[in-house]
Amino acid sequence: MKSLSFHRSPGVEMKIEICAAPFDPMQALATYQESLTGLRGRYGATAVFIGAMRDVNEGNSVQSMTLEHYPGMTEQQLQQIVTSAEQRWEVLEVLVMHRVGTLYPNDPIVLVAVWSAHRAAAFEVCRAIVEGLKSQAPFWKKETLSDGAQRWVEKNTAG
Amino acid sequence: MKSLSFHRSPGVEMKIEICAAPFDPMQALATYQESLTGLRGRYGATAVFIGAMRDVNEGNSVQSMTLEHYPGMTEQQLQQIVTSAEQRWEVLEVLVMHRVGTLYPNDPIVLVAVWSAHRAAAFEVCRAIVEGLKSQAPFWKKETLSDGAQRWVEKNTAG
Amino acid sequence: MAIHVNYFASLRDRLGRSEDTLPAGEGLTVATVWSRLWPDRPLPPMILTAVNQEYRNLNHPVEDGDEVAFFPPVTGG
Amino acid sequence: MAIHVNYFASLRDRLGRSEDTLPAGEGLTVATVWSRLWPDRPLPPMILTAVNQEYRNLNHPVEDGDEVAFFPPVTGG
Repeated sequence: MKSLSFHRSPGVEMKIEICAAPFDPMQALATYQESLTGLRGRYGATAVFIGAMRDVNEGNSVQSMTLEHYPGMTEQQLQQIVTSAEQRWEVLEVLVMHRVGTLYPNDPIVLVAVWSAHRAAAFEVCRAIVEGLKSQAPFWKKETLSDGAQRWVEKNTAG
Repeated sequence: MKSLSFHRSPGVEMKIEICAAPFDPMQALATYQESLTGLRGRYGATAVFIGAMRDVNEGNSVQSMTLEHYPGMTEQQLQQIVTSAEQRWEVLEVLVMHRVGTLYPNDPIVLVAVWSAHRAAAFEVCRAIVEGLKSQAPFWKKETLSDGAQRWVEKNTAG
Repeated sequence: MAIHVNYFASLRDRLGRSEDTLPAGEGLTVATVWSRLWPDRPLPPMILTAVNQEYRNLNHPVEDGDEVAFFPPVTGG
Repeated sequence: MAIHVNYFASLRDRLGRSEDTLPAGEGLTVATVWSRLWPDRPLPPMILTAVNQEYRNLNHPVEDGDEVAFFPPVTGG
Protein backbone atom coordinates (compact mmCIF):
# COMPACT_ATOMS: atom_id res chain seq x y z
CA MET A 1 0.00 0.00 0.00
CA LYS A 2 1.55 3.22 -1.22
CA SER A 3 0.69 6.41 0.56
CA LEU A 4 1.62 10.03 0.09
CA SER A 5 1.01 12.80 2.57
CA PHE A 6 1.42 16.42 1.62
CA HIS A 7 1.51 19.26 4.11
CA ARG A 8 1.11 22.58 2.42
CA SER A 9 0.30 26.17 3.13
CA PRO A 10 -2.15 27.47 4.19
CA GLY A 11 -2.51 24.53 6.51
CA VAL A 12 -4.58 22.37 4.17
CA GLU A 13 -3.55 18.75 4.25
CA MET A 14 -4.27 15.72 2.14
CA LYS A 15 -3.56 12.04 2.05
CA ILE A 16 -3.54 10.07 -1.18
CA GLU A 17 -3.33 6.31 -1.09
CA ILE A 18 -3.22 3.68 -3.84
CA CYS A 19 -4.41 0.37 -2.35
CA ALA A 20 -3.35 -2.94 -3.89
CA ALA A 21 -5.58 -4.85 -1.45
CA PRO A 22 -9.28 -4.45 -0.60
CA PHE A 23 -10.06 -1.64 1.83
CA ASP A 24 -13.04 -0.79 3.99
CA PRO A 25 -13.96 2.84 3.23
CA MET A 26 -16.06 3.46 6.37
CA GLN A 27 -13.31 2.02 8.55
CA ALA A 28 -10.64 4.01 6.72
CA LEU A 29 -12.73 7.15 7.11
CA ALA A 30 -13.29 6.58 10.82
CA THR A 31 -9.60 5.86 11.45
CA TYR A 32 -8.46 8.83 9.42
CA GLN A 33 -10.91 11.21 11.06
CA GLU A 34 -9.81 10.05 14.49
CA SER A 35 -6.26 10.99 13.58
CA LEU A 36 -7.37 14.57 12.79
CA THR A 37 -7.12 15.66 16.40
CA GLY A 38 -6.06 19.17 15.44
CA LEU A 39 -9.30 19.66 13.53
CA ARG A 40 -11.74 18.58 16.26
CA GLY A 41 -14.48 21.19 16.53
CA ARG A 42 -13.24 22.98 13.38
CA TYR A 43 -15.00 20.99 10.67
CA GLY A 44 -18.73 21.47 10.41
CA ALA A 45 -19.01 19.49 7.18
CA THR A 46 -17.62 16.26 5.79
CA ALA A 47 -18.54 15.24 2.24
CA VAL A 48 -17.72 11.71 1.17
CA PHE A 49 -17.92 9.80 -2.07
CA ILE A 50 -17.49 6.05 -2.30
CA GLY A 51 -17.35 4.34 -5.68
CA ALA A 52 -17.99 0.61 -5.70
CA MET A 53 -17.93 -2.08 -8.37
CA ARG A 54 -21.29 -2.85 -9.95
CA ASP A 55 -22.14 -6.36 -11.13
CA VAL A 56 -23.55 -5.09 -14.42
CA ASN A 57 -22.01 -2.78 -17.02
CA GLU A 58 -23.49 -1.85 -20.40
CA GLY A 59 -26.03 -4.61 -20.07
CA ASN A 60 -23.54 -7.38 -19.30
CA SER A 61 -23.08 -9.24 -16.08
CA VAL A 62 -19.57 -8.63 -14.77
CA GLN A 63 -17.73 -11.25 -12.73
CA SER A 64 -14.58 -9.37 -11.82
CA MET A 65 -12.51 -6.37 -12.80
CA THR A 66 -8.82 -5.55 -12.95
CA LEU A 67 -7.76 -2.01 -12.23
CA GLU A 68 -4.44 -1.02 -13.73
CA HIS A 69 -2.67 2.28 -13.13
CA TYR A 70 0.41 4.26 -14.08
CA PRO A 71 2.46 4.27 -10.89
CA GLY A 72 3.90 7.67 -10.12
CA MET A 73 1.78 9.59 -12.59
CA THR A 74 -1.38 8.51 -10.74
CA GLU A 75 -0.24 9.99 -7.46
CA GLN A 76 1.02 13.14 -9.18
CA GLN A 77 -2.28 13.65 -11.02
CA LEU A 78 -4.34 13.03 -7.89
CA GLN A 79 -2.26 15.55 -6.00
CA GLN A 80 -2.80 18.13 -8.75
CA ILE A 81 -6.54 17.46 -8.85
CA VAL A 82 -6.85 17.89 -5.09
CA THR A 83 -4.65 20.99 -5.02
CA SER A 84 -6.58 22.59 -7.85
CA ALA A 85 -9.95 21.93 -6.15
CA GLU A 86 -8.63 23.29 -2.86
CA GLN A 87 -7.55 26.51 -4.50
CA ARG A 88 -11.16 27.35 -5.36
CA TRP A 89 -12.74 26.44 -2.00
CA GLU A 90 -11.55 26.60 1.57
CA VAL A 91 -11.23 23.13 3.01
CA LEU A 92 -9.35 21.67 5.96
CA GLU A 93 -8.42 18.15 4.92
CA VAL A 94 -8.76 15.70 2.04
CA LEU A 95 -8.43 11.91 1.91
CA VAL A 96 -8.33 10.01 -1.38
CA MET A 97 -7.98 6.21 -1.56
CA HIS A 98 -8.12 4.23 -4.80
CA ARG A 99 -7.94 0.50 -5.38
CA VAL A 100 -5.83 -1.23 -8.01
CA GLY A 101 -5.67 -4.96 -8.74
CA THR A 102 -8.50 -7.47 -9.01
CA LEU A 103 -11.93 -6.45 -7.73
CA TYR A 104 -15.26 -8.24 -7.39
CA PRO A 105 -18.80 -6.81 -7.42
CA ASN A 106 -19.54 -4.60 -4.41
CA ASP A 107 -15.82 -4.02 -3.72
CA PRO A 108 -14.96 -0.36 -3.02
CA ILE A 109 -12.98 1.28 -5.82
CA VAL A 110 -12.50 4.80 -4.56
CA LEU A 111 -13.01 6.91 -1.46
CA VAL A 112 -12.89 10.71 -1.53
CA ALA A 113 -13.51 12.56 1.73
CA VAL A 114 -13.33 16.31 2.33
CA TRP A 115 -13.50 18.09 5.67
CA SER A 116 -14.31 21.81 5.82
CA ALA A 117 -15.88 24.41 8.08
CA HIS A 118 -19.00 24.77 5.93
CA ARG A 119 -20.93 22.47 3.65
CA ALA A 120 -20.64 24.20 0.26
CA ALA A 121 -16.85 23.82 0.15
CA ALA A 122 -17.01 20.18 1.25
CA PHE A 123 -19.57 19.27 -1.43
CA GLU A 124 -17.88 21.23 -4.22
CA VAL A 125 -14.38 19.96 -3.54
CA CYS A 126 -15.52 16.36 -3.09
CA ARG A 127 -17.33 16.39 -6.42
CA ALA A 128 -14.52 18.24 -8.22
CA ILE A 129 -12.02 15.64 -7.03
CA VAL A 130 -14.25 12.76 -8.16
CA GLU A 131 -14.78 14.32 -11.59
CA GLY A 132 -11.09 15.18 -11.95
CA LEU A 133 -10.08 11.69 -10.91
CA LYS A 134 -12.46 10.09 -13.42
CA SER A 135 -11.19 12.19 -16.31
CA GLN A 136 -7.49 12.64 -15.51
CA ALA A 137 -6.07 10.03 -13.15
CA PRO A 138 -4.39 7.23 -15.14
CA PHE A 139 -6.42 4.21 -14.06
CA TRP A 140 -7.91 1.65 -16.45
CA LYS A 141 -10.57 -0.98 -15.90
CA LYS A 142 -10.67 -4.36 -17.59
CA GLU A 143 -13.80 -6.40 -17.01
CA THR A 144 -14.21 -10.16 -16.96
CA LEU A 145 -17.79 -10.98 -17.95
CA SER A 146 -19.75 -13.89 -16.56
CA ASP A 147 -18.90 -16.02 -19.63
CA GLY A 148 -15.19 -15.42 -19.01
CA ALA A 149 -14.72 -12.94 -21.86
CA GLN A 150 -12.54 -9.93 -21.06
CA ARG A 151 -12.92 -6.36 -22.25
CA TRP A 152 -11.43 -2.98 -21.47
CA VAL A 153 -13.85 -0.31 -20.29
CA GLU A 154 -13.59 2.28 -23.05
CA LYS A 155 -14.96 5.37 -21.38
CA ASN A 156 -16.24 6.58 -18.03
CA THR A 157 -19.85 7.69 -17.85
CA ALA A 158 -20.35 11.45 -17.76
CA GLY A 159 -21.71 12.79 -14.57
CA MET B 1 -34.40 6.69 19.24
CA LYS B 2 -37.26 7.13 16.85
CA SER B 3 -36.98 5.57 13.44
CA LEU B 4 -39.20 5.50 10.40
CA SER B 5 -38.75 3.25 7.41
CA PHE B 6 -40.67 3.80 4.22
CA HIS B 7 -40.88 1.30 1.41
CA ARG B 8 -42.23 2.83 -1.73
CA SER B 9 -42.49 2.21 -5.42
CA PRO B 10 -40.45 2.02 -7.54
CA GLY B 11 -38.30 0.13 -5.09
CA VAL B 12 -36.59 3.14 -3.57
CA GLU B 13 -36.23 2.91 0.16
CA MET B 14 -35.29 5.29 2.91
CA LYS B 15 -34.68 5.35 6.60
CA ILE B 16 -35.11 8.49 8.67
CA GLU B 17 -33.99 8.53 12.26
CA ILE B 18 -34.13 11.21 14.95
CA CYS B 19 -31.47 10.40 17.56
CA ALA B 20 -31.78 11.66 21.12
CA ALA B 21 -28.36 10.24 22.01
CA PRO B 22 -24.94 10.67 20.33
CA PHE B 23 -24.40 8.49 17.27
CA ASP B 24 -21.34 7.44 15.30
CA PRO B 25 -22.02 8.27 11.63
CA MET B 26 -19.34 6.01 10.13
CA GLN B 27 -20.50 3.10 12.26
CA ALA B 28 -24.15 3.79 11.42
CA LEU B 29 -23.26 3.98 7.74
CA ALA B 30 -21.33 0.71 7.82
CA THR B 31 -24.10 -1.09 9.71
CA TYR B 32 -26.80 0.24 7.45
CA GLN B 33 -24.92 -0.57 4.27
CA GLU B 34 -24.33 -4.11 5.50
CA SER B 35 -28.08 -4.49 5.87
CA LEU B 36 -28.58 -3.58 2.20
CA THR B 37 -27.94 -7.12 1.02
CA GLY B 38 -30.40 -6.75 -1.85
CA LEU B 39 -28.35 -3.88 -3.27
CA ARG B 40 -24.93 -5.55 -3.27
CA GLY B 41 -23.34 -5.02 -6.68
CA ARG B 42 -26.07 -2.57 -7.71
CA TYR B 43 -24.78 0.69 -6.26
CA GLY B 44 -21.75 2.17 -7.98
CA ALA B 45 -21.94 5.39 -5.98
CA THR B 46 -22.50 6.40 -2.38
CA ALA B 47 -22.54 10.09 -1.49
CA VAL B 48 -22.43 11.01 2.17
CA PHE B 49 -22.69 14.24 4.13
CA ILE B 50 -21.88 14.50 7.81
CA GLY B 51 -22.57 17.71 9.70
CA ALA B 52 -20.74 18.15 12.99
CA MET B 53 -20.77 20.78 15.70
CA ARG B 54 -18.10 23.46 15.42
CA ASP B 55 -16.58 25.05 18.50
CA VAL B 56 -16.89 28.56 17.07
CA ASN B 57 -19.90 30.34 15.60
CA GLU B 58 -20.05 33.95 14.46
CA GLY B 59 -16.76 34.66 16.17
CA ASN B 60 -17.77 33.25 19.56
CA SER B 61 -16.45 30.16 21.24
CA VAL B 62 -19.30 27.70 21.76
CA GLN B 63 -19.31 25.30 24.71
CA SER B 64 -22.43 23.26 23.93
CA MET B 65 -25.59 23.32 21.88
CA THR B 66 -29.16 22.16 22.36
CA LEU B 67 -31.05 20.92 19.34
CA GLU B 68 -34.80 21.15 19.64
CA HIS B 69 -37.26 19.80 17.09
CA TYR B 70 -40.97 19.53 16.34
CA PRO B 71 -41.70 15.83 16.80
CA GLY B 72 -43.86 14.43 14.04
CA MET B 73 -43.47 17.37 11.69
CA THR B 74 -39.72 16.78 11.51
CA GLU B 75 -40.11 13.21 10.28
CA GLN B 76 -42.87 14.25 7.87
CA GLN B 77 -40.77 17.07 6.41
CA LEU B 78 -37.68 14.88 6.08
CA GLN B 79 -39.73 12.26 4.29
CA GLN B 80 -41.05 14.87 1.87
CA ILE B 81 -37.58 16.29 1.25
CA VAL B 82 -36.19 12.85 0.47
CA THR B 83 -39.16 11.87 -1.71
CA SER B 84 -38.95 15.10 -3.65
CA ALA B 85 -35.21 14.70 -4.29
CA GLU B 86 -35.70 11.08 -5.34
CA GLN B 87 -38.28 12.09 -7.91
CA ARG B 88 -35.70 14.06 -9.84
CA TRP B 89 -32.89 11.50 -9.76
CA GLU B 90 -32.77 7.73 -9.74
CA VAL B 91 -31.40 6.45 -6.47
CA LEU B 92 -31.56 3.13 -4.66
CA GLU B 93 -31.54 3.97 -0.98
CA VAL B 94 -31.36 6.93 1.41
CA LEU B 95 -30.40 7.14 5.07
CA VAL B 96 -30.95 10.30 7.12
CA MET B 97 -30.03 10.55 10.81
CA HIS B 98 -30.32 13.75 12.84
CA ARG B 99 -29.41 14.44 16.45
CA VAL B 100 -31.58 16.26 18.97
CA GLY B 101 -30.71 17.12 22.59
CA THR B 102 -27.45 18.45 24.00
CA LEU B 103 -24.35 18.36 21.80
CA TYR B 104 -20.72 19.26 22.34
CA PRO B 105 -18.11 20.43 19.80
CA ASN B 106 -17.18 17.74 17.27
CA ASP B 107 -20.41 15.81 17.93
CA PRO B 108 -22.15 14.66 14.75
CA ILE B 109 -25.41 16.52 14.05
CA VAL B 110 -26.60 14.99 10.82
CA LEU B 111 -25.82 12.13 8.46
CA VAL B 112 -27.23 11.96 4.93
CA ALA B 113 -26.22 9.00 2.76
CA VAL B 114 -27.44 8.18 -0.74
CA TRP B 115 -26.79 5.00 -2.70
CA SER B 116 -27.29 4.94 -6.47
CA ALA B 117 -26.05 3.21 -9.60
CA HIS B 118 -24.16 6.28 -10.83
CA ARG B 119 -22.45 9.21 -9.18
CA ALA B 120 -24.44 12.19 -10.47
CA ALA B 121 -27.67 11.02 -8.82
CA ALA B 122 -25.91 10.25 -5.54
CA PHE B 123 -24.25 13.67 -5.38
CA GLU B 124 -27.35 15.62 -6.44
CA VAL B 125 -29.77 13.85 -4.11
CA CYS B 126 -27.39 14.02 -1.15
CA ARG B 127 -26.93 17.75 -1.56
CA ALA B 128 -30.63 18.39 -2.23
CA ILE B 129 -31.54 16.56 0.98
CA VAL B 130 -28.98 18.52 3.00
CA GLU B 131 -30.21 21.84 1.59
CA GLY B 132 -33.87 20.88 2.07
CA LEU B 133 -33.22 19.75 5.60
CA LYS B 134 -31.43 22.99 6.48
CA SER B 135 -34.24 25.17 5.13
CA GLN B 136 -37.37 23.13 5.92
CA ALA B 137 -36.92 20.57 8.68
CA PRO B 138 -38.12 22.00 12.00
CA PHE B 139 -34.95 21.85 14.09
CA TRP B 140 -33.58 24.74 16.15
CA LYS B 141 -30.17 25.27 17.68
CA LYS B 142 -29.50 27.07 20.95
CA GLU B 143 -25.87 27.71 21.76
CA THR B 144 -24.22 28.00 25.15
CA LEU B 145 -21.14 30.20 24.78
CA SER B 146 -17.95 29.73 26.77
CA ASP B 147 -19.01 32.44 29.25
CA GLY B 148 -22.26 30.54 29.91
CA ALA B 149 -24.49 32.92 27.93
CA GLN B 150 -27.15 31.25 25.79
CA ARG B 151 -28.43 32.32 22.39
CA TRP B 152 -30.63 30.89 19.67
CA VAL B 153 -29.01 30.47 16.26
CA GLU B 154 -31.05 32.83 14.11
CA LYS B 155 -30.33 31.56 10.64
CA ASN B 156 -28.48 28.80 8.82
CA THR B 157 -25.63 29.81 6.55
CA ALA B 158 -26.42 29.71 2.85
CA GLY B 159 -24.62 27.11 0.84
CA MET C 1 -62.32 19.02 20.30
CA ALA C 2 -60.48 22.32 19.96
CA ILE C 3 -57.51 23.83 18.20
CA HIS C 4 -54.15 22.92 19.61
CA VAL C 5 -51.36 25.49 19.20
CA ASN C 6 -47.59 24.92 19.58
CA TYR C 7 -44.74 27.40 19.89
CA PHE C 8 -41.13 26.43 19.43
CA ALA C 9 -37.60 27.64 20.13
CA SER C 10 -36.98 31.39 20.57
CA LEU C 11 -40.65 32.20 20.00
CA ARG C 12 -41.66 29.89 22.84
CA ASP C 13 -39.04 31.54 25.08
CA ARG C 14 -40.35 35.01 24.22
CA LEU C 15 -44.00 34.02 24.77
CA GLY C 16 -43.19 32.17 27.96
CA ARG C 17 -45.15 29.08 27.02
CA SER C 18 -45.04 26.20 24.59
CA GLU C 19 -48.70 25.60 23.85
CA ASP C 20 -52.22 26.94 23.89
CA THR C 21 -55.68 25.60 23.28
CA LEU C 22 -58.33 27.60 21.48
CA PRO C 23 -62.02 26.75 20.99
CA ALA C 24 -62.82 26.07 17.35
CA GLY C 25 -64.85 28.70 15.49
CA GLU C 26 -66.21 29.70 12.10
CA GLY C 27 -63.80 31.02 9.49
CA LEU C 28 -60.63 30.71 11.55
CA THR C 29 -57.27 31.05 9.79
CA VAL C 30 -53.70 30.74 10.98
CA ALA C 31 -53.60 34.55 11.31
CA THR C 32 -56.80 34.78 13.36
CA VAL C 33 -55.69 31.92 15.62
CA TRP C 34 -52.70 34.07 16.51
CA SER C 35 -54.66 37.28 16.97
CA ARG C 36 -57.24 35.64 19.25
CA LEU C 37 -54.51 34.18 21.44
CA TRP C 38 -52.28 37.27 21.38
CA PRO C 39 -54.58 40.27 20.77
CA ASP C 40 -51.96 42.73 22.03
CA ARG C 41 -48.97 41.21 20.27
CA PRO C 42 -48.59 41.29 16.48
CA LEU C 43 -47.14 38.12 14.98
CA PRO C 44 -43.37 38.72 14.94
CA PRO C 45 -41.64 38.92 11.55
CA MET C 46 -40.04 35.82 10.01
CA ILE C 47 -42.25 33.42 11.94
CA LEU C 48 -43.08 30.21 10.07
CA THR C 49 -46.50 28.62 10.39
CA ALA C 50 -47.77 25.07 10.07
CA VAL C 51 -51.15 23.36 10.23
CA ASN C 52 -51.19 19.66 11.05
CA GLN C 53 -47.41 19.53 10.67
CA GLU C 54 -47.38 20.90 7.11
CA TYR C 55 -46.15 24.41 6.26
CA ARG C 56 -49.21 26.64 5.61
CA ASN C 57 -49.48 30.39 5.13
CA LEU C 58 -51.37 32.83 7.34
CA ASN C 59 -54.57 32.59 5.29
CA HIS C 60 -54.86 28.86 5.61
CA PRO C 61 -58.17 27.79 7.20
CA VAL C 62 -58.03 26.20 10.63
CA GLU C 63 -60.67 23.71 11.73
CA ASP C 64 -61.71 21.91 14.85
CA GLY C 65 -59.06 19.38 15.86
CA ASP C 66 -56.27 21.05 13.90
CA GLU C 67 -52.75 21.44 15.25
CA VAL C 68 -51.31 24.89 14.50
CA ALA C 69 -47.65 25.74 15.05
CA PHE C 70 -45.68 29.00 15.11
CA PHE C 71 -41.91 28.95 15.04
CA PRO C 72 -38.79 30.89 13.98
CA PRO C 73 -36.65 30.02 10.93
CA VAL C 74 -35.28 26.51 11.24
CA THR C 75 -31.58 25.93 11.92
CA GLY C 76 -31.01 22.19 11.76
CA GLY C 77 -28.38 20.19 9.91
CA MET D 1 20.69 7.82 -21.21
CA ALA D 2 17.83 7.28 -23.61
CA ILE D 3 14.10 7.86 -23.88
CA HIS D 4 11.93 5.44 -21.97
CA VAL D 5 8.46 4.75 -23.42
CA ASN D 6 5.47 3.16 -21.62
CA TYR D 7 2.22 1.77 -23.01
CA PHE D 8 -0.79 1.04 -20.82
CA ALA D 9 -4.06 -0.88 -20.82
CA SER D 10 -5.74 -1.71 -24.15
CA LEU D 11 -2.98 0.03 -26.12
CA ARG D 12 -0.35 -2.19 -24.51
CA ASP D 13 -2.46 -5.25 -25.31
CA ARG D 14 -2.80 -4.18 -28.95
CA LEU D 15 0.92 -3.41 -29.30
CA GLY D 16 1.92 -6.59 -27.52
CA ARG D 17 4.39 -4.89 -25.20
CA SER D 18 4.48 -2.48 -22.30
CA GLU D 19 7.65 -0.52 -22.92
CA ASP D 20 10.29 0.56 -25.38
CA THR D 21 13.59 2.37 -25.27
CA LEU D 22 14.61 4.86 -27.91
CA PRO D 23 17.98 6.63 -28.33
CA ALA D 24 17.68 10.37 -27.74
CA GLY D 25 17.96 12.65 -30.75
CA GLU D 26 17.68 16.25 -31.93
CA GLY D 27 14.21 17.80 -32.16
CA LEU D 28 12.24 14.81 -30.95
CA THR D 29 8.60 15.32 -29.99
CA VAL D 30 5.95 12.98 -28.57
CA ALA D 31 4.68 12.45 -32.12
CA THR D 32 8.10 11.60 -33.57
CA VAL D 33 8.86 9.24 -30.68
CA TRP D 34 5.78 7.27 -31.73
CA SER D 35 6.56 7.34 -35.45
CA ARG D 36 10.15 6.17 -34.93
CA LEU D 37 8.99 3.24 -32.79
CA TRP D 38 5.94 2.40 -34.93
CA PRO D 39 6.75 3.59 -38.49
CA ASP D 40 4.03 1.39 -39.98
CA ARG D 41 1.32 2.11 -37.43
CA PRO D 42 -0.28 5.55 -37.13
CA LEU D 43 -1.00 6.64 -33.54
CA PRO D 44 -4.52 5.36 -32.80
CA PRO D 45 -7.25 7.96 -32.20
CA MET D 46 -8.11 9.01 -28.63
CA ILE D 47 -4.70 8.08 -27.26
CA LEU D 48 -3.48 10.28 -24.40
CA THR D 49 0.17 11.22 -24.09
CA ALA D 50 2.39 12.16 -21.17
CA VAL D 51 5.98 13.23 -20.72
CA ASN D 52 7.57 12.67 -17.31
CA GLN D 53 4.16 11.77 -15.89
CA GLU D 54 2.47 15.01 -16.93
CA TYR D 55 -0.10 15.22 -19.74
CA ARG D 56 1.60 16.72 -22.82
CA ASN D 57 0.42 17.08 -26.40
CA LEU D 58 1.98 15.52 -29.49
CA ASN D 59 4.16 18.54 -30.21
CA HIS D 60 5.81 18.53 -26.81
CA PRO D 61 9.62 18.21 -27.06
CA VAL D 62 11.20 15.02 -25.77
CA GLU D 63 14.71 15.03 -24.39
CA ASP D 64 17.31 12.54 -23.29
CA GLY D 65 16.19 10.80 -20.09
CA ASP D 66 12.51 11.63 -20.55
CA GLU D 67 9.75 9.15 -19.82
CA VAL D 68 7.06 9.18 -22.51
CA ALA D 69 3.71 7.38 -22.10
CA PHE D 70 0.91 6.50 -24.49
CA PHE D 71 -2.42 5.28 -23.16
CA PRO D 72 -6.18 5.13 -23.86
CA PRO D 73 -8.79 7.31 -22.09
CA VAL D 74 -8.68 6.74 -18.34
CA THR D 75 -11.49 4.87 -16.60
CA GLY D 76 -10.75 5.04 -12.88
CA GLY D 77 -12.98 5.99 -10.01
